[in-house]
Amino acid sequence: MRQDPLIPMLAVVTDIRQDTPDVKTFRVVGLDGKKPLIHIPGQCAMLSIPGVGEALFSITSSPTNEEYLEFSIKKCGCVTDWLHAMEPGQQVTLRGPYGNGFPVDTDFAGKDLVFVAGGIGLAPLRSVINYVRHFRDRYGSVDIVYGSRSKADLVDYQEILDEWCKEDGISVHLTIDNPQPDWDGHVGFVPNYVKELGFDTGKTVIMCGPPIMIKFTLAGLMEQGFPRDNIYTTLELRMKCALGRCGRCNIGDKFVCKDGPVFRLDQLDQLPDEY
Amino acid sequence: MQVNQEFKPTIVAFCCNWCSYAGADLSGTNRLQYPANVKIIRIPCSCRLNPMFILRAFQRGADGVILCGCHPGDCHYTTGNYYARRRMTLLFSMLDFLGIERERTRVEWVSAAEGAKFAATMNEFVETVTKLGENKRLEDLRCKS
Amino acid sequence: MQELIKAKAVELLENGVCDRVLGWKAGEFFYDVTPAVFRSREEIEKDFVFGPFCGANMSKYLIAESRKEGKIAAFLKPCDTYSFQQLQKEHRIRRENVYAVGVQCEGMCDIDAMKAAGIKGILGADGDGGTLTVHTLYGDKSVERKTVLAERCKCCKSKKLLGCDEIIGGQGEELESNRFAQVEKLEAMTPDERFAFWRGELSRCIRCNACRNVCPACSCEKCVFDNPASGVENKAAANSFEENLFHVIRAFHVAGRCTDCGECSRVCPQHIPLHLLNRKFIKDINELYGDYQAGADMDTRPPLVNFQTDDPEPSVVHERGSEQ
Amino acid sequence: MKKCPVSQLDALFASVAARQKLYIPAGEAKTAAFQPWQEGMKLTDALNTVRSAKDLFFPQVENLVNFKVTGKQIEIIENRDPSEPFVVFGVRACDCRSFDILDKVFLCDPVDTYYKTRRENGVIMTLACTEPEETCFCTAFGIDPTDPAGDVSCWMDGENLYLRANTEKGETLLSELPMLSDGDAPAADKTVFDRLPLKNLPLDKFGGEHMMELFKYEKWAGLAESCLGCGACTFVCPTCQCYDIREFNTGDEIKRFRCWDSCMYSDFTLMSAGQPRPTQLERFRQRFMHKLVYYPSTHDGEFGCVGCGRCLQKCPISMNIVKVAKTLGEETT
Repeated sequence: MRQDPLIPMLAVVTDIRQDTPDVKTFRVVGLDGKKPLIHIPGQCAMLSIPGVGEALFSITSSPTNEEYLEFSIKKCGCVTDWLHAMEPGQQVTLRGPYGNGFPVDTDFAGKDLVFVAGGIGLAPLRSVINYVRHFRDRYGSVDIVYGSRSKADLVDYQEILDEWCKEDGISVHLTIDNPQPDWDGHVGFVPNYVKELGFDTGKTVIMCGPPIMIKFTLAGLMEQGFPRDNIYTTLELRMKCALGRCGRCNIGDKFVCKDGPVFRLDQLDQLPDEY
Repeated sequence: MQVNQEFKPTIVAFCCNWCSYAGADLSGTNRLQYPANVKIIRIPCSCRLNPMFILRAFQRGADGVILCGCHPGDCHYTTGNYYARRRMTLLFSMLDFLGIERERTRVEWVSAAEGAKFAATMNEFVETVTKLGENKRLEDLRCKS
Repeated sequence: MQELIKAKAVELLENGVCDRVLGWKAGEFFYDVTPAVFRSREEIEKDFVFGPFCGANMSKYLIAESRKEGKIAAFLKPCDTYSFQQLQKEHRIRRENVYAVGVQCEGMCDIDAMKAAGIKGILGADGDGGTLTVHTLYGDKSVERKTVLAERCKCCKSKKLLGCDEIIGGQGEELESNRFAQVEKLEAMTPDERFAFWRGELSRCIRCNACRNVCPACSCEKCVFDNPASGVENKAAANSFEENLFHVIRAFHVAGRCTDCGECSRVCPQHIPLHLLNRKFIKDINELYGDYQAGADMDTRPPLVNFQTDDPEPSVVHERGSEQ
Repeated sequence: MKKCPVSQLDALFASVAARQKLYIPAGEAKTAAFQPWQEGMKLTDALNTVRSAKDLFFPQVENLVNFKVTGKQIEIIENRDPSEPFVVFGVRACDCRSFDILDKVFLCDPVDTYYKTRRENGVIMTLACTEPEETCFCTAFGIDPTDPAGDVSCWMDGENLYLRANTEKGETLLSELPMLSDGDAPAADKTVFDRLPLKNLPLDKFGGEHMMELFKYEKWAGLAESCLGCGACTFVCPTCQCYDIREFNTGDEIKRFRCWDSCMYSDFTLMSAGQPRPTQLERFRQRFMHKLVYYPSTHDGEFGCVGCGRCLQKCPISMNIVKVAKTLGEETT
């Protein structure tokens, strides 16, 4: 059998956790029970259910987790509907990892990091955050700003409370869009909250979330004087091959699947705004 | 085309809920024999039969497709079968035009009371299609392996 | 003719009758004209053309154009006007946003017919009347105009201009045509021969969807063949079945609405005679349910949303065949 | 260089076909295609086939892999279409160049083994052009149509077919053909190529360095306005390589296959989250930017077009890369 990058391997979903009403986190291991692939934070993998479809998801677990991969997936289409309906023990196919990932060991090293996430946008960042926590001494201060529509929509809320919030040197800033009775934290949209928090402009910003959040957060950061070459974000477009060949995920001459999904803002400035 | 003695055609019968589906039921309760290789698909009215359904039945391995509906004038929805009649006439003519055996498709009007007619129609249709042999001209090879 | 049309286009724009004009734009050669919207006298004077290669049916563009703000003037050939009326009948065109100018047509030429006649490297052509002088990379050649007419124009059904606000070049009338001749020829073949014929033709299909996208009758917002939920969505014919399915169903979906404008065959990069499928439906409709010409009027019920209690039974297809 | 009398062409084809499958451009001029050679088959009169030679290496549909799903279990069954050695004769210089372009896409890491296997199995015999069409503009991309590349280059005049092996594969093929004798082709007459109307296509305004400027150019709207959004140009193009991966459920198993796709289609980039190229303008622009800007930007300035002229002949509304290049080229100066 000659392997081709388009032929996937088999994997099995061992555990499914309901994070929010429309987000579930899937734990995936190879058929041998081990972690099926090695990745860098921010990279993605193609998951598929034969007969339903194939789609690209970012890997939410940290590379430092040596037992399994995790994917946090929001229910929003054909493949994700099916994933949400399935039970543990289900086999899926997997190929990857794809993309460039975050420069965790190069550009980020020694820097003060600010993570800004909205909704399911936490998924790709969770991998980086846990990586950074694991190698805590390699990085400066860590701030995490995370917002969602409501308390119930905060992905990984338990992990955030139990682990991130309790760790020294990590400040977690949670916010929800509208006030609700059992919430005593911050209320308001992420862009405004980031502005209020007034981070030092020397910090490296890593952002992921809905386009509208990115747009306004960016405007705020620009106002405060953050340099564009110190802001990172991750993009998503429709993909079929994830190898830079099927031709649909390019933005200008860059392919999101191969040259991305992580882009620095000054890199995006060089590209047409077709995303 | 070689006629295989052992060949048992797959027949898909689209039956209107209000008449021929009941007719099929009646032929069953009356212990009338018709071949087991007739697969009945119930539709709300003969007019519901999208031409695509017929083609896709052939794709998925049918050797003959028959539509059974209420007699003209007796449609539960007054006029549905009149429209179906025109559509099927044109579709069958087109299939014939493409060189696909015209005997593989048929329309028959069967009322809820005509259990005997249903069984007789099916027997006769199965016989016709058996003579024609396997559907080769509208097959999808991917479904045959 | 071209000068008349250009002058009319400028006049309509400058009198404020419309704010843009749908016409044909000159290309690199004399034959590769592109449908285009003109917005100024300068644009019209520079690029507007009307000639023997303006075959594109303009009515399809009016679906989108008539929904835009303002009024558009469109120059429509006789067959375009049939589609124009049919689309109005289906409420696809906002008539009030269109100023329709009918232009008479002498039949459009087909560059591929010239090439098929062995003329290579065509740079230009001139001459009026019956003979064209074709300038090529390899010297001048002369060719009879009627031999290089588009297939559909060789058996033109009508030169009548319908439902226009204004007419250039005469109202025109319906013609006696033998457009069903080839359908009849196929009908006279045995099923095996017909099957072989259509396999030979349809197996060339590359599923580029040009026939569908150009067809004025294919005006669905979302085609069933593009709908992932339909179960028949496909990008390429992976099997001969899918070739048949696509073309039969497409022809069926436009049956009773197809005006026989012949655009499907004109645009087919593989020269599949797709119009024969549509003509077969038209011929059957005429024979079984009485003569009907889609787009010819604004009020008769299309044959597939109509019926007579004494319509022939579908078995007519079987019986008719056995007589042969 | 070898030669073979034209009268012996059939014997030559028969000899090649006796060893492996042979494809030649055949059929009526309007519908010419590369077809498996059979006794009595003649070369087409057409300069070029409707579909390019890329089909033989990157077919419109090909099986990738099958799956069998039982309960929660999935079984992966390799079912790639077998590939056997073959020879394709009569590839023009333009189509031959398209393989350089496709190779850079499919053979870079990670290698596409489906394409690679066919490339390894295929021997390309090119045929020099003597009578170009008015739509030809390969010379604008530095291609010499009278001296095509490929494993074996061929020239044909009224009397003889001349053959020159350029690669080891080509040498092997020629060494197996008994009817060849030594002989040199007469010098090609290139004058007709100087008369080609599109030979001076302005291309110096394109390439990666002008990306943003060209992307924002407002003339795109006018160019794209009558585009029908069909895929004719992409499917006849020798260098278009976008594909889709789809599945077909036979009821018994699931066949995952790859098929050509077109950036001109409205659902090409459609996602549940939205559509980055919402109108035909963006899709149209993507296609031509890819050929003239994005591809050169990532491949040392080489354009993603070979000037075969197919899109000029096949576009239903006669909008094509030449018109785009001329419109954009003249205005950005």
